[in-house]
Amino acid sequence: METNETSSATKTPNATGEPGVNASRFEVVKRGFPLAMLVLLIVIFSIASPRFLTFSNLLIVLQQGTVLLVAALGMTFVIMAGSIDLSVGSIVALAALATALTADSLGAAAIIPAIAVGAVAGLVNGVLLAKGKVPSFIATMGAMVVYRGIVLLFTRGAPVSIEDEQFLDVYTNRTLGIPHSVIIGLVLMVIAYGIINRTVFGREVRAIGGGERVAILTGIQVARVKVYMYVLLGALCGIAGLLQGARAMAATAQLGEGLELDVIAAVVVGGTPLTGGVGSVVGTMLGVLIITLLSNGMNMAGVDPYLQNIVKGTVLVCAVFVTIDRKKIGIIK
Amino acid sequence: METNETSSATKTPNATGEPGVNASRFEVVKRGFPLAMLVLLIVIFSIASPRFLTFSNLLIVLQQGTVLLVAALGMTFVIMAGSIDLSVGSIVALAALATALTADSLGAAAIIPAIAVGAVAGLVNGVLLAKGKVPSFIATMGAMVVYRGIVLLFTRGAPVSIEDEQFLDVYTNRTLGIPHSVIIGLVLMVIAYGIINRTVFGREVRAIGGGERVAILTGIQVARVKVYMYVLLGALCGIAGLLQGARAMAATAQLGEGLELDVIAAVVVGGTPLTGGVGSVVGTMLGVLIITLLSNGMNMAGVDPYLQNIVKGTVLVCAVFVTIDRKKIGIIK
Amino acid sequence: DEPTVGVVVPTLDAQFWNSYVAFMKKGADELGVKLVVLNADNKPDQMVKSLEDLVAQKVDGIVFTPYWATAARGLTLAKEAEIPVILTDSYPDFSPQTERFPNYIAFIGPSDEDAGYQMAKALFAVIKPGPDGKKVIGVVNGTAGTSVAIDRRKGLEDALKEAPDVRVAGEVDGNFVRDTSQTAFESLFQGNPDITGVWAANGGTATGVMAALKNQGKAPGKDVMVVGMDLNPENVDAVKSGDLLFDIGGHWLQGGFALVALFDQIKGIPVPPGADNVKLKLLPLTKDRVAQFEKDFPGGVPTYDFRQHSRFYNKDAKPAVFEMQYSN
Amino acid sequence: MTLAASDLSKSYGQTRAVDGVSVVLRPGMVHAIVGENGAGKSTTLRMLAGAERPDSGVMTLDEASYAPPSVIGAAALGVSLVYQEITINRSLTVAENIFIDRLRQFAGPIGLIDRRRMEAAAQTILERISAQISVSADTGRLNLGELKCIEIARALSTNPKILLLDESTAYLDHREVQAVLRVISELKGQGMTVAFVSHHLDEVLAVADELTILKDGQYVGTYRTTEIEPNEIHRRMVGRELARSIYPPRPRDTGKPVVFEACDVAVGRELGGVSLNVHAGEILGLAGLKGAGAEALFAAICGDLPLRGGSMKLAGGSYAPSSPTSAWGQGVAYLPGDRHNEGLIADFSILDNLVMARPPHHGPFFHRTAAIAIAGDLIAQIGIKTHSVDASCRSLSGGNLQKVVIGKCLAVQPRLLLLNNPTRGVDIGARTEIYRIVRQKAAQGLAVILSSEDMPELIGMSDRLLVLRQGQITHRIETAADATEHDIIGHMA
Ligand SMILES: Nc1ncnc2c1ncn2[C@@H]1O[C@H](COP(=O)(O)OP(=O)(O)OP(=O)(O)O)[C@@H](O)[C@H]1O
Ligand SMILES: Nc1ncnc2c1ncn2[C@@H]1O[C@H](COP(=O)(O)OP(=O)(O)OP(=O)(O)O)[C@@H](O)[C@H]1O
Ligand SMILES: [Mg+2]
Ligand SMILES: [Mg+2]
Repeated sequence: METNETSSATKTPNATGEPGVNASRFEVVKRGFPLAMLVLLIVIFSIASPRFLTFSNLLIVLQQGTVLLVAALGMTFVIMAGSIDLSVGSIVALAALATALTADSLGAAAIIPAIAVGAVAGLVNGVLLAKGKVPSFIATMGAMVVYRGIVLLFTRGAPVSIEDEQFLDVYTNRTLGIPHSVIIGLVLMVIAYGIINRTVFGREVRAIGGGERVAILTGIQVARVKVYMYVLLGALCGIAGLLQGARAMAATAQLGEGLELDVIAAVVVGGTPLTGGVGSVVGTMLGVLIITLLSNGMNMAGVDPYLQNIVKGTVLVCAVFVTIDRKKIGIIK
Repeated sequence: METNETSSATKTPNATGEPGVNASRFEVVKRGFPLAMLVLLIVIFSIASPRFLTFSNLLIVLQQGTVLLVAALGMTFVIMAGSIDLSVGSIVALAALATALTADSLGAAAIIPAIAVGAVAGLVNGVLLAKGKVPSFIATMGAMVVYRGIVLLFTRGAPVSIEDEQFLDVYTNRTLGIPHSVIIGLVLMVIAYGIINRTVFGREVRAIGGGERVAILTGIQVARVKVYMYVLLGALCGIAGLLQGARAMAATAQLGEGLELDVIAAVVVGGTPLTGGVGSVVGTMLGVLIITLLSNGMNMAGVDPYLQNIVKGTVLVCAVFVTIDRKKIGIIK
Repeated sequence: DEPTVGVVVPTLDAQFWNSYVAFMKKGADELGVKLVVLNADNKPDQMVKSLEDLVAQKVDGIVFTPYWATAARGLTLAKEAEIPVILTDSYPDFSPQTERFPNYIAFIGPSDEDAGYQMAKALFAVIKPGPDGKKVIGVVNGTAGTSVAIDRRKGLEDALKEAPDVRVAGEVDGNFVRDTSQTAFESLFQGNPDITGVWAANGGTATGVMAALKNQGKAPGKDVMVVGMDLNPENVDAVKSGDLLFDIGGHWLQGGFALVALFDQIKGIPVPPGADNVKLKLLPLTKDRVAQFEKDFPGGVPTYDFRQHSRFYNKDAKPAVFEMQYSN
Repeated sequence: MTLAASDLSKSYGQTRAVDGVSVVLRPGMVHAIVGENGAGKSTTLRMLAGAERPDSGVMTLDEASYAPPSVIGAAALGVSLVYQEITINRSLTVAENIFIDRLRQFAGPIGLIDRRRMEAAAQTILERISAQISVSADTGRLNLGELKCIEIARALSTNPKILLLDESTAYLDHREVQAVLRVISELKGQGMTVAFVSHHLDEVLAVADELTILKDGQYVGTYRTTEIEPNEIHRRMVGRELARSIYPPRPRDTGKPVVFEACDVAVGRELGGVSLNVHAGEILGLAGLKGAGAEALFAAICGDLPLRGGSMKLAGGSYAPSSPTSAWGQGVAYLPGDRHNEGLIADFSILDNLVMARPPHHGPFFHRTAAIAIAGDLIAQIGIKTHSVDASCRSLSGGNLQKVVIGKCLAVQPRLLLLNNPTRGVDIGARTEIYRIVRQKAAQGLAVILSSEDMPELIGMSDRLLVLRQGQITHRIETAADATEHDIIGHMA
């Protein structure tokens, strides 16, 4: 027990048992875990419900997962940098409201206010963290309450419905059988993948998560990168809010409540640790699929609603238990 | 307050501009912030409502704050060790249910099942973190959903009422005008203060938050301490659940929903940073009072319910903004 | 060939929705229906997802409660899959059986506005004016932003307009939850000890208010009058003991009624015109009626034979909807 | 007590960290263990101290079989280890740190710690090693040397018969090193067995009676220090002959332009009004104890701390960096003293670290091909031993890690390079190479300011030398080659 802890739970060089080639082979296996988890769920649900593995249901799953995916893409950056955002659900509600209020006059262009509102909310979060030095957990916990309060104050609880034909056409119709929202989600995923893996900004975010003090002393503009990263998350939540609004054909004060937990869970299940420094867009997508499939599958299989949350929580913990890469994380808080 | 709480450390020794005497004088000022914040709130609300500063209302505030306080005392340990627990609200509900189911047969002794259920729930969380190496944020997020699910499964939404006279006498009556629940809260606070500042366990928890790797190398049984600390939090949530149940004279499926955010906020506003290594019981008490007074005061002053959340979130962020000790924390995530 | 009917409830945390589901389950057993119950867990998004999942399963009919403006979306989904739908509890602003949503075959729900109004009336009638000649009340609202809370509050507003001698000392948000309501009302009452009546938005809220009063040494039903809504068993008990002045409800039966109508529809017997938009009159309960209530509705449930009300089983059945009424 | 180990082996995965090492630690003797980075020194000590279990081999303690299950078990038998890394918990007080795993012995009847008794006990131990540290001092404000002393005090507090010190002098300044060496001698006088690891042969020769050389995990031999020549030690450690001097020759030409100038610069409380300049091609050495001001000066030049007074000039223009970003942007590169926490991100690849300061890019896109070229060049130029630019830095030895940090600085082609103790814990072979690289870059026109606690390194590498004491320059040596340690030390304290 004792020695065991010393050698495995540490962030030392020695923590890796097998260096070089083996290590990377091992990592490939680890990376396979979320995928294996997903396949397992698919197998189980296919057995439980004959309609589960149909094209139309899988399309529904994709559609259901899109809002989560879009927000989770942004969250991947924030978590990769070692921070967190609890306000995403509220930003989604704010953006959905902006969409609903403008869709009738702007049509599909209502995406502009949606993104703008999301980006501004993200900017506030980013500034609170990077300039105000308020820890992101607390800053965004406060923001969560405030943004939701603003939505409530505006709507006084009355839903604002979206009826503009052109708007609904653009964001809810299908092309070649694929819903536009899914296409938007996939495009954003490719972009996020590119940003994380191919841009200087993505590398800077990762460096901040890997070692913030090192990043500062190496001349990375840590505060600015953090602000940008929250703006990016905010803007993505803006789009998520628009899609959510389009899906529900209305904005309500409760929209996106509790979404933050699903978003964080998706990112972490996908293999991006809360300690930062590592982040995978593909993993996040798998995490989103796991979470979405889980609830779709349980609904399809007719699992007792009184049991569903118990199952969901258990699977979440198990998923992280198997996917987490303890070699990379060292100290687990 | 004890010197020892003051004397703790910067994580980056050379990041500090002005060391020595000035710094410690400054720290004393910093420590005063939660208190100043509290005084400010009291002044504002006293002006807004003439009845705010009456003995009977202050007693009510204490009573309202007790459940939060008891849970926050336990959370202070967990946050001091650098971890978190999102499941406290659900544990409170579970324990209230245990209380309600047994109060009629056990009377005041229903505290035993309440504490037992809380401790077991805490044990599960602790083992998931310490042995399962699942990050506490995720482990307790899952636990939150599962424990609440268990309550729902048991109650099917129906409240379980508590009618036992002896039980209600013991936990809701007053002695010398002071409600028993408040007395229990104060006693627990003194005990928690002693544990944090004066016991080996308290020092070990602090050491884990201050540097887990170092704690492991110096022979602290980190896993065991973590488990104990979650059991302690669970047991305290057990008592909180009992008190909450006694207060409401029933256990319901919604009991304690969202409590975790208030608990975490109280601890952090009280000056215990989420990065760990530092923790103040007195601060936590001030944090609890701030949060409780804020909503009591707003309700008394008749602040528009639609505005209350906005005010609450803003005050929370401001409180942390002024109370957080940036010298001690160094890197703020 | 049992038809499958999907049900989505806004939450299972509250006793009300559990009673709703339990009554539907009883009906499903009697009628021979496979019931799939899904819980939206208080999340609009999960409500939509659950509806999608039901459509993907190709259920034969859906009963749902369109909180958070989910009616249009749910009906659209079902329309594409040609699944008949009955909405309950929360009226969506558009009528059933129109060209837009031919699959929207009926609405069955209470009038929250009316309930809020009746509660207010019952309260105003009993409380005594204070020194300034005004009757002072406190208001504990339901979850801000839900249509149910808003409609009940509207009913209160109407009653207030008719009662210039009533003054609202303050309003707090009880979130439809007992402990939140208790804490919020404690503070409200501290600030306004002249309150002699409380309008509480639902059963849990009323219970929280009564606990707060007892906690401060006040006797609900004597020092301060409380009115609530839902007819949950504990509310009935409270009315019986005199703590709760007035309660109104019984509308959790709506799901069962919807099930009967939907079952007939699936079996090819359409909902008769005129029975497609039902605003249930709710059953008011005061202390003097408790004995009658317990006699008429043992366990709070009326004797209701589902097959008797189904025209599939019983050619000349009366309308599915059966309002709870005292036998005399 | 005699601790004997024979034929110890330990593997981590496929790495044979220690492969058949035998060593005998005799009472009243100081035993040094030397070898290159990664030779297996720490692993050997960890096995002796119960922190690690050997895969094979036998250990005996005074003839009795010895197989400690944990560090605590070993301490109970009288064997105590001071780890290579700092193991002070800054959330705890000095006294708590000393007794961290034994706080229970100060617990009273109801479990409360008797703080006064604990502090008295701690003070006694600190006095035993003549450490000038108050038990009530804030650990957050102590320097690394003081922290090491606390760790030694912790090891001594278990009343060991055998004390194992792993590079305990690596982060210490000259005065602190002397103090530790004195403590070692004293303990030896008290009959204690001491084993210690150091990369500095002068320290080894000053206190050790015997030394064991390890190479690539294997046992090379054990020698009496009086019977082996320093050059021979080096040869057996490294496996080849080292040049007579490990410091490269200084160029002769002077008169190049001034690159950096500080005028009356004051920073925080540490540095109070210092003026200096450094020319292109020159290495300016800064000598001083911890807290004498060199760190503060570097922090100001690299934009991490604001100036309290004075002004700076870079390449003739005025220079006032608002942040490290602006410093790096103007060609100032900083190599921090703590490579693990400030120098590089060990989880990242060599490439990621090398191009971190100025990643090559096309617009917003990272230009990986260019980055690989740059990293490849640096790896070849500096001689980082790795099979791939994408290898994780976790797979590198301390010396190679340090070279990565240097590479990161050189990648931006700086005009001014700030080196803060660039060879802490680095073995002699790697050190030689680092010196060569720095001198070579200077020869190409780079201006270097070198702060080091290693006196021979300062004298061997600098062209000019400044001695700092309490934030002031107390001595200027125009030709460092002529300086003596004695001379410098005299102006430091
Ligand atoms: N926990 C561990 N896991 C994996 N490999 C390890 C571990 N500890 C040591 N090693 C390997 O063992 C070998 C010896 O390491 P060790 O730390 O003993 O070297 P050292 O002589 O102390 O070096 P240095 O002078 O750099 O401190 C190294 O090659 C290293 O890769
Ligand atoms: N994960 C690893 N796999 C293989 N070898 C490793 C690994 N981590 C470290 N090493 C090896 O361990 C040896 C010693 O590592 P160690 O961390 O002790 O370095 P070091 O030189 O002592 O640096 P420092 O003293 O500054 O920490 C090095 O030779 C290095 O090659
Ligand atoms: Mg070593
Ligand atoms: Mg080393």
